[in-house]
Amino acid sequence: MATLTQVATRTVTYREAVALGLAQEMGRDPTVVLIGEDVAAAGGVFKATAGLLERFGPERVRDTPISEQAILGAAMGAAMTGLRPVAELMFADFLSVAHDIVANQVAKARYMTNGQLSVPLVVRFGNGAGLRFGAQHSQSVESWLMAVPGLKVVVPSTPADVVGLLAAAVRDDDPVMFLEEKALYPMNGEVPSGEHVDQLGVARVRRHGKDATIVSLGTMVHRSLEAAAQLATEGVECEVVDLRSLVPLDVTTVAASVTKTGRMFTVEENPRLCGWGAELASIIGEECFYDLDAPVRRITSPHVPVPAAGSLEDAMLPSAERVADVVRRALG
Amino acid sequence: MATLTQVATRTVTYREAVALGLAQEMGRDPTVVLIGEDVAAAGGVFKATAGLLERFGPERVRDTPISEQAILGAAMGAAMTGLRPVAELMFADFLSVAHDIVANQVAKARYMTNGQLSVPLVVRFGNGAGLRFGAQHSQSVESWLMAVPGLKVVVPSTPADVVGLLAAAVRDDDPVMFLEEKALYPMNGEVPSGEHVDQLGVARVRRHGKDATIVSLGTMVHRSLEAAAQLATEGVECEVVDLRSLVPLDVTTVAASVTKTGRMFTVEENPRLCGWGAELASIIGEECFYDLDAPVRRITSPHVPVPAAGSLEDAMLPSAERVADVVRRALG
Amino acid sequence: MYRAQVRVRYFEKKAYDLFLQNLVKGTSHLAIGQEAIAAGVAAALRPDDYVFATYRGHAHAILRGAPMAAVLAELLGRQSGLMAGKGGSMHLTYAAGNFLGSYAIVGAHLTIANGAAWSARYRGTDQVAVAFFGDGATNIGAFHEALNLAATWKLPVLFICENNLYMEYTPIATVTAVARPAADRASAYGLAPIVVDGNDADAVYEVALAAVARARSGEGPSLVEAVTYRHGGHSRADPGKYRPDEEVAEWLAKDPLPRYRERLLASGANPAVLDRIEAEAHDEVEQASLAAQGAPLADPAELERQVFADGGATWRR
Amino acid sequence: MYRAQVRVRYFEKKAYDLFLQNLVKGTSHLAIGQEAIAAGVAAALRPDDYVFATYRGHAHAILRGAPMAAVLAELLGRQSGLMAGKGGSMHLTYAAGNFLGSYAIVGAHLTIANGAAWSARYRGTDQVAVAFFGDGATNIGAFHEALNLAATWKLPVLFICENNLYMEYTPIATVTAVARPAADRASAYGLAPIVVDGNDADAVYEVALAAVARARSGEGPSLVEAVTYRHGGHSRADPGKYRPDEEVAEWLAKDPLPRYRERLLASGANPAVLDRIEAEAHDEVEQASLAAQGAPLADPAELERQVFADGGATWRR
Ligand SMILES: Cc1ncc(C[n+]2csc(CCOP(=O)(O)OP(=O)(O)O)c2C)c(N)n1
Ligand SMILES: Cc1ncc(C[n+]2csc(CCOP(=O)(O)OP(=O)(O)O)c2C)c(N)n1
Ligand SMILES: [Mg+2]
Ligand SMILES: [Mg+2]
Repeated sequence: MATLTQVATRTVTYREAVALGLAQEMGRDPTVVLIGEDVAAAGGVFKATAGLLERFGPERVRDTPISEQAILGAAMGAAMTGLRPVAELMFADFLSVAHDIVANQVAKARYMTNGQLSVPLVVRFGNGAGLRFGAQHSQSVESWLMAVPGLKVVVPSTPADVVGLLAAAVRDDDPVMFLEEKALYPMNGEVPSGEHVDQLGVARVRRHGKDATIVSLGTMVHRSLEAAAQLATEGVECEVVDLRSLVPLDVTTVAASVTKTGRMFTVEENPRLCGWGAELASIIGEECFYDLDAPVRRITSPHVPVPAAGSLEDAMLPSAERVADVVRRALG
Repeated sequence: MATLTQVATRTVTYREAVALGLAQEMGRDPTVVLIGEDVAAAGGVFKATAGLLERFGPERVRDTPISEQAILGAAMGAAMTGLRPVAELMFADFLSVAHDIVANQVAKARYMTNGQLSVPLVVRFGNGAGLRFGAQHSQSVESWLMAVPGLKVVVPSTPADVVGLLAAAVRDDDPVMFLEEKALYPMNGEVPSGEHVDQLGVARVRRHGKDATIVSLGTMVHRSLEAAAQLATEGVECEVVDLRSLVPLDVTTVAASVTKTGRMFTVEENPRLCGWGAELASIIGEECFYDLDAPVRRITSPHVPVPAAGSLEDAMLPSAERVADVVRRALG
Repeated sequence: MYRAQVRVRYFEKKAYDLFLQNLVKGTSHLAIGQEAIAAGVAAALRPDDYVFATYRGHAHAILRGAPMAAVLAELLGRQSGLMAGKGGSMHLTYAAGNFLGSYAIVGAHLTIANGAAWSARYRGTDQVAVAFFGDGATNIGAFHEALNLAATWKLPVLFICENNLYMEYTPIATVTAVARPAADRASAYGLAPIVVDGNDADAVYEVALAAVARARSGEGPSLVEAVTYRHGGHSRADPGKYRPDEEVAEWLAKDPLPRYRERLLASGANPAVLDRIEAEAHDEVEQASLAAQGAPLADPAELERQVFADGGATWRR
Repeated sequence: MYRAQVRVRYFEKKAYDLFLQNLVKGTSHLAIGQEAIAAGVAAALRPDDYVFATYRGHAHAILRGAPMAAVLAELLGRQSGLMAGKGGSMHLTYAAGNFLGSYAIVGAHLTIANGAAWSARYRGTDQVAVAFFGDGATNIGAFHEALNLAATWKLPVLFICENNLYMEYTPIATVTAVARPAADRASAYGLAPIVVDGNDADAVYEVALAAVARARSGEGPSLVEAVTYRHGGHSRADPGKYRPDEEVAEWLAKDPLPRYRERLLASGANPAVLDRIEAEAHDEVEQASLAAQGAPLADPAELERQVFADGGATWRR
């Protein structure tokens, strides 16, 4: 809600916003601790935790061996016994070596014990492609995580959301998978100056429009906005929804938009099969069946591993041009 | 195609069909080898490999330590160098401890090397719920696997399909994830007497009908057939499609059926979000938009870990009654 | 400690009976023959210490105070079960007794126990964490990662390997590069090799006491290999036929319970007292069994509760 | 072996130059300073042996015969790249030379090398498999599983730890429970501890030769820790500032190349011959660089090829 109060802001990068959000929460709550490979002395491979060791000391900011299961297991055990750990898994692809701890342990502990155990932890990942790192360092794993009951899954698209959603994730009593988009780390943006805490599970309409709804996430929000800007010059007004979190999933906001526009497109970075776009298309296809004037169209990466070469990676990822093109042809 | 040739059959359990299929292929091709925990001397935790050690000897049927990464890594390395290994992962839930080898290595090797490496292996899993084993031994992981580009994913619903699809999987030059439905191991069925080889990626219409299409997989095929039988007594004729494989996905067969019936239901055992049902609903929602008389409805387990108690597990899994009920109300 | 062993033994026998009556569904893994380890370690712990176990965890749950009736009810899938039927035999958890769970993926909980130990130290308490696991678990990656992290961070953890010589049906010796699956790995983490007779509760107690003292004083983890044998099969479905008869006979002769009883008698204990302990345990188990069998089945209305901290399972808005 | 080291050194320098010119995108991990290990081991192998490496794998690819032009083209994302641009620096693979890949998930390939070794033995050949990996990899679960399986099955594998004292930016000593991350773990798999000067190609060669002989004769795997140092940062993005100046200076003084050249000269080698080797390597690299830079970018039409064995990416019917 717009108010007369002027909120002071400062400009930071998405990368810096991570450290900012962590510092905000660590300063507030001594049970918040940070572990991961190279997160302390080196400030993180993505430099997203720079300065935290200096500020909070080696008991709260800890370098680990290359032992992802041990890292997440330690975070889980600590979360069960009074701490609120944040664990960095570096590249999201490394989820695979600790998948058991995430999917079988962290996600299920509360349910299996009928609420006896609580696992308030945050796992941070460097997610997604675009940096020419090849198939084992470029995956988007948000849909893998969404498929596991018991996890919350958050993907911020701006520095402000990094701070606000990270703070909300740390404060949340459920395990939150926090996916930082690697391609966005250098991005600049405004962040409120004071304490900033957002809410998990609320999508944001980034652009209003009446002709079509484009639902996107993370890096793809920016490409969707670019596409929408282009389409606007052609007289097509798209509404762009930034989901911001997959669990909880803000179906309400999406459905409201689709009810208005009658058209839905999803823009996903992950490979095609069983992504969040399929889930949302299926939900909207069912719940807004009579509002849809045309089939929901998913714009995704093809179902292939991520190639390393720039020319291939660019061809793989949904581009603003591809998004605009699909929308244009669907509406044309 | 029905011919005048009478194909002799014998009755075996789904469990026995696994050993039958493996024996058929091992007898034919000396490069087929089998490894896994307790698969040799003990004949497998599910007794699905009984007799193979005796018949093929300890070089071809090998017990391993509890080292799922080492098991699948060994299978991969062997597959790259001339063998056709079959690795048993026991409970499908254990995919999580070897997720890296499956998702990051096996699935991507051919692509990353531009075809220099070939990984013709089969991973067998005991998949699914119904046995009151609780959250870490009851998961359905087919959708997790479908989400990884580079894998083929097969789920047989009958003893004959176990033999035929397992043979096809062993002969396939791609890595095939072969999901045996734990709940079906005791099921009896007819299997052709001679060599039996089926084809990957072809769905089977298990029951014909004109009013609605029910698409299902594995254990859920039988519940869908039960529901269809019940509905038939009420005058509703459902077509039941058994997908049999998720990759390749036989969209053609499903679309043909939906074009005819105008209604589609999916019956999935896996938790709700991002399952194969969402993918298929989304594809059909797009490609058969104008054929659908009503929204595609997904009947799934709720998005919760699998509970242990029988009364809870029964409430979780889609039952024939629930399927019939959803179809009935949608058509009513 | 005799009482502890007897309670566990009688409990496990009852669980087996109920299984034979087809009342326990799913699977369960009994500790009959292995009670001395559970009893010996439990006696060395404080109530505020943390305990983590495997699917073979009934003994550890009970010795951390979980009510037998609730444990049996959990096995029977009742609403009054320790986790209201959601977890089952393999996931027993009793947070009120700091029994932080039974884990059915081999090896995982070793890494989680580290976290509890780390948290204890961070919070400035001198609590320790104990992780029980089998011989088979020493060959999985999580074991290695957990031991290295615990040793490097000098965490107050006891890693107790219940070496019963078998994985499920495969002898551990056939799939392991060293003779002592745990002890022969200790030096890889800068730890001392410790092997103890796992059928002797006193011996286990001594070793555990020393390891607890070491952990509390900040000197780091210990890796203990307690050698034992399960009298029955791996799980309810397994008759254990793969084990040579002589081997079974030899180990049955080393049964920790009669052995401990004889030792007590030899050191002057009153047999009537021991008989009373047995009778009390018997009664406790019987009453628990009656209570559990009388309890209603787990309520399907609970199915979608306790996925998230708000008590529900709602993933959408 | 001097030639091998020089070829690798010049190649890596060129890769670095191209990165500085912003022609190499993504990441790449250079082996400058570590060449002696690659050269020493390569010299002990037969062409039909299998080699597996990490993302720091340029050296191993080249020494298994991968054409430099194709490797550079791969780094530059060209269609003529070793994998037509699909893999990139971290996934170099040259199956024609039995170089079965570079793996960018720490530890994974140790388990895969086992499979190649197992397959060789099953097929009745006496091929061996070699897996190179870093010090940091010794703390991940896959290392443990791979070593145990190899030792138990007596597989013909050489596990060569390139211990350059650092993970990415963290000193291995600060996160490891033992001083020698690989050698001090050997006994956990019933293996002998082997440490070798990784900056001395001859010493590495001797050790590798013995390990290969052992493997070929069916006596099982070896775990070799070759101690070395990378002259530069972990990857292209890293200036390596976390390392003390004295430490860097000390290791620069132990640079394997001048050391090897001096040894050759001391043992009577003709300096002109060595100069020619250097000149040839220089030319080879320059020509490769020109060829790679002149090649067209990877063709987007290839994007959906080679996911499956039929050459395509079709997942539906
Ligand atoms: C990661 C994983 N792999 C395999 C299994 C299946 N499994 C359950 S118990 C067991 C044997 C464990 O042996 P051990 O560690 O010796 O414990 P014990 O049952 O003898 O107490 C196996 C293989 C599992 N639960 N988790
Ligand atoms: C499972 C996994 N965790 C983390 C990483 C990120 N990572 C890449 S290289 C590296 C350091 C590896 O150190 P080391 O094994 O010593 O090899 P080096 O790079 O020194 O040759 C790390 C942590 C990874 N690639 N895989
Ligand atoms: Mg055991
Ligand atoms: Mg290193």
